[in-house]
Amino acid sequence: MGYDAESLVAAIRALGAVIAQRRTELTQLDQEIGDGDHGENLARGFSAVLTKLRSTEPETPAKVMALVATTLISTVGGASGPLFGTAFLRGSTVLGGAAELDGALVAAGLVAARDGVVARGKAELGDKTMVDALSPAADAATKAAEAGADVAGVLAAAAEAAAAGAAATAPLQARKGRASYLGERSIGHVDPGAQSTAYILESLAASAASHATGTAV
Amino acid sequence: MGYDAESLVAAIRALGAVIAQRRTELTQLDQEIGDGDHGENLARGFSAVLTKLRSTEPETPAKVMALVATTLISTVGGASGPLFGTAFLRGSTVLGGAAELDGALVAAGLVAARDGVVARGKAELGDKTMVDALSPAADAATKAAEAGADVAGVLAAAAEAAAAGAAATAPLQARKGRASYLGERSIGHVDPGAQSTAYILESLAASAASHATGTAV
Amino acid sequence: MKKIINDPATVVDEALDGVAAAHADLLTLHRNPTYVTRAGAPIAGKVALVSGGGSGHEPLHVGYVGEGMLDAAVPGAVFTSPTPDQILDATKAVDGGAGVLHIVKNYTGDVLNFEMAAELAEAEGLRVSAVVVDDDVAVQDSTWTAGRRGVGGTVLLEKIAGAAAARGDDLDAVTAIAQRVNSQVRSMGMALRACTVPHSGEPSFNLAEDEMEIGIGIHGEPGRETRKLAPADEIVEILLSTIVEDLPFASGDRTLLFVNGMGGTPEVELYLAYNSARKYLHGKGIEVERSLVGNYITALEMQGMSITLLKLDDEFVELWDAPVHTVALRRGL
Amino acid sequence: MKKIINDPATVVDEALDGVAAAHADLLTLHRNPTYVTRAGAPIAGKVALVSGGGSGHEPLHVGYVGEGMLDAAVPGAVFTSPTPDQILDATKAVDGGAGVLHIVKNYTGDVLNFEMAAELAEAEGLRVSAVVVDDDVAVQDSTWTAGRRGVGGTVLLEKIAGAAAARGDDLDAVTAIAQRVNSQVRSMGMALRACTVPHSGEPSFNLAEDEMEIGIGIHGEPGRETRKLAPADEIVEILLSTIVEDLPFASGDRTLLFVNGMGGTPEVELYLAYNSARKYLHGKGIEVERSLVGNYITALEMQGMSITLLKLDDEFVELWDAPVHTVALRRGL
Ligand SMILES: Nc1ncnc2c1ncn2[C@@H]1O[C@H](COP(=O)(O)OP(=O)(O)O)[C@@H](O)[C@H]1O
Ligand SMILES: Nc1ncnc2c1ncn2[C@@H]1O[C@H](COP(=O)(O)OP(=O)(O)O)[C@@H](O)[C@H]1O
Ligand SMILES: [Mg+2]
Ligand SMILES: [Mg+2]
Ligand SMILES: [Mg+2]
Ligand SMILES: [Mg+2]
Repeated sequence: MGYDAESLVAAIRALGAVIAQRRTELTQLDQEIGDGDHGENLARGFSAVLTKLRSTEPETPAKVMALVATTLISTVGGASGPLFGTAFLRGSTVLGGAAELDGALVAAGLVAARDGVVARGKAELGDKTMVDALSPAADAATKAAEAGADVAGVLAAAAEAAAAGAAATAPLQARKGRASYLGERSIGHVDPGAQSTAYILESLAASAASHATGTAV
Repeated sequence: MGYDAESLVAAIRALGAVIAQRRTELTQLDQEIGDGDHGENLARGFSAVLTKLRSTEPETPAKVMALVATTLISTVGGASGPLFGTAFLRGSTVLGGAAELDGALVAAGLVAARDGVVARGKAELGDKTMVDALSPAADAATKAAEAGADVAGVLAAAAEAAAAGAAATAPLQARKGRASYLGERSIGHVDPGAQSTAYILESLAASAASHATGTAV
Repeated sequence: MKKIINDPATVVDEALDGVAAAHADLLTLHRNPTYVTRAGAPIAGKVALVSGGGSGHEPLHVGYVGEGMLDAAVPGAVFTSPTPDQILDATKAVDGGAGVLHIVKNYTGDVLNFEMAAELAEAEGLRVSAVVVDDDVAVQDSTWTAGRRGVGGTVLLEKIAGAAAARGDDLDAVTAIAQRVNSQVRSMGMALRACTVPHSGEPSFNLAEDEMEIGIGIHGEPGRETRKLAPADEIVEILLSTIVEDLPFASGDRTLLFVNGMGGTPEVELYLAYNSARKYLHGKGIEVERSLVGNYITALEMQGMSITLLKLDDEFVELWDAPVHTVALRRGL
Repeated sequence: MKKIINDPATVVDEALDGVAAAHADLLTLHRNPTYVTRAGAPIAGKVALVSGGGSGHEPLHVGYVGEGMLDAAVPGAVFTSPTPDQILDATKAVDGGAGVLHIVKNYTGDVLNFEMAAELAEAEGLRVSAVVVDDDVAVQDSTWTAGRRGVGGTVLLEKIAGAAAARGDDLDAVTAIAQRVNSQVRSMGMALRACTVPHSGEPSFNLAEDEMEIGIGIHGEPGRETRKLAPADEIVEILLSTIVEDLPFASGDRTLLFVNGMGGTPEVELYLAYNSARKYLHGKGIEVERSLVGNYITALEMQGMSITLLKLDDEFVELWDAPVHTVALRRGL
């Protein structure tokens, strides 16, 4: 069974549950070096996504991604709304009319997502933002796809790299986003957007893995 | 040596020191059932009295009392300013042109002070106000004077009665002043104005006693 | 104690210097004794309005000095009524020959000091009348007690009586309108957190994280009752039901709804409470025709609010809508 | 958490209902998506001003919607910027054919969401320009970082640019004036106590009883530095010396001095700080020609203040003094 729109919708539903679960944790991270709303913002956005998915059945993976993108853009606000929105939107564009995903498409989607976030937010690697999780994830995904990995394999590689990238933001001094106002006081805390990026990829990877093994998500 | 204007000025100076010392305690009493400024109010007033006494030498006890009265009225504010001011003013009137005080004059002064406070504030015995200290003090002073007591004796009797009266305000429910807003919650606290009245008479009594024995105040 | 001050003893004086400097076009600050008069005072032939009381309730009263409202305000120390000599001098400074109305909040200290000042002013030949505001339904009223406190209703009364004086009413008429406002207005307040008076340095009462104080005054006094913290709708109902039953307000009544912050309450909570109050009144058929929402009579940084309801008639509406130009209320000028 | 609310999720919506009900003569509240427009919008031929940002800064921005200031305000969730669809719809609703100026505080979220909205609006054929306010000297500026935050200067900019639009300036001219205000204004803030965001329920940072936070923003972010609490004069000097050196302001400069409360600071402290600030500036030969003191851009119930200094010229003074009629600022109307 291929990884089609229905599979992706199931994965997004599971992701929505993960975000709801991580809400408090992400908000606490944001309270340390931001304004304490990151978990709240994403939870609001993904709860709207779940609501929309109850009444719509997008036909292609690209349309699933576009639905997530526009919903996040119109409900999240803050810095992460336009950035995650852009990420899903660019990913959607890359997928085109494909009925099913494969490893190469997923990797290309992640690269486009990363490029979109960088273009919009102008953060570079090491600025202590979601880019520090998303960029290594896109690179690892590309490598895995080139080595012939399938959807689950590519997402697993991306998730692992994102988790490492997020963890590695702790010692950095922020140069973008609210945390940058703290100067040196931003050092020693994990960036909330990098952490949420890692959780998103972890959830998507887990869904793909159980899809591959036929386990219910 | 009789109890003349100079003796009274010395007593008022000592009283000023006592009030400064009791400031925090009186304010705390007022915080429990009032607005937490009684000690502050009296300290401000008596510090102004002490300042005035540095540049003026009133010739008669009545003029000493009048100086205290007008200074308190123009610097204390709150409920206690006009009330203590009225008390000293009425006391002053009773003393007339006398060069020296005696027991009977002191008692008459205290009665006039009590009547003035009651006329101005319209509180009755048991309303949990300074009247509950001042009224028994005036009665005890009258009794002592009738029994032939001197200034020190009359003031000692007044101070003792005032202290007992102040202590007896604790179980009462306030019907006048700010404490009345608390209704039943005013029960269990000593009234700050009754307590300060007791301290004032205690200080005046102590000064008179040391004056009588020739001890420096 | 967490305050932006230099010295507890000079807080009021320094703040008044600031007010005078920031609003030199509207106000003049007088010293020895301290009081504040409006630009152009005295206004010949106009009844003058003088109010005052302890400081710490800002913008009350200094913020209401100006065209269409007060002619003078007399600030005391924090939460302590001013002294008769201040009130007397303010009264003399603004008397324009048509007499002076003293607007006094019903606290023993305010009443006694204004009374003494009025006696002294009358002895000097001035005409002085007084209205004592006592709109706080949290306090049980009785002829045997100090009676109810003057709270939020004071702001509305100063505006309406000020407009009556501005349109040329004589002293008896202005006094009568002020008394009519007082008879038609009721208030009640609550707190989430007490304030700290600068010279004391300690919160004036203590509440647990899940408690609120119902029936507070504006001087940091504890209220009538400590309750478990409740949702806004429930808080509003506790306050408004007492207010509505007291006057009483009835279905069909026209009202001015005034939701007042105690100084440390964010606007978002005040407007939320206002919204809740409107709904409550709507449910009772009581019409909200005019509104005031914000920090207008405060208790330093106390967190909490009071609700005031004034029964309106055409004259009150006209006077409420009349032009006013003060630091804290401005309209049409 | 001590708040007068019903449910953290509905705080902003309920408060907006209250604002709309209390000020129906001035404002219209739109839903799905949420934004607020001034009465009479769109005004044909007038450049329209749209601002917005997270809620919790009241009266900013909704309180500045009205004649002579903003045409629309777009409120987000508490401390969270609004979304592009809200901004887009507000922009379309108030465009009177002369173009729309977006006034954006420099926070990544605000900038990105306004950018997206502007792209969408331009795609629909509207003319949109933007000014990004970044007046907070507490933040080190650099092309490599997110740059400085927009804080108190925003209020002054909205008033002055609003007056320019009201007198008929075209989009380029209004934009240029807005940019000129931004280039001449500097701010810095401090806190005694943090605020609590309703959905979090916990104070956004913790300070000991003898500590203050210097260089805070308006979203409950911790500041640059925690210091021992100091007297008002010292606090004012810390803030003003940084501000004065930054522009720099020099002897002989004409200024507007704006002392702003963060929401939980009593007025008496704000005016005391204002007085202290005036003295400091006087000592440097800097003239205070206009003033604003009060809660104008807040962070919920945070205790603290910010100081903003704007260098004035004749045009700024004229535009500052021009009539305005909004909930929070009113003059000459
Ligand atoms: N310029 C940027 N580029 C990429 N990511 C950014 C940028 N600015 C902020 N972020 C990300 O956004 C996260 C914060 O998101 P969120 O808290 O939802 O928004 P806000 O900061 O507006 O409150 C940060 O942790 C960071 O990862
Ligand atoms: N009507 C009254 N008659 C007599 N004494 C009164 C009356 N009202 C108040 N008091 C006294 O005044 C005291 C409070 O004084 P103070 O705290 O200085 O003034 P305020 O209550 O205005 O803050 C009370 O403790 C009480 O003894
Ligand atoms: Mg955030
Ligand atoms: Mg007291
Ligand atoms: Mg007092
Ligand atoms: Mg945010």
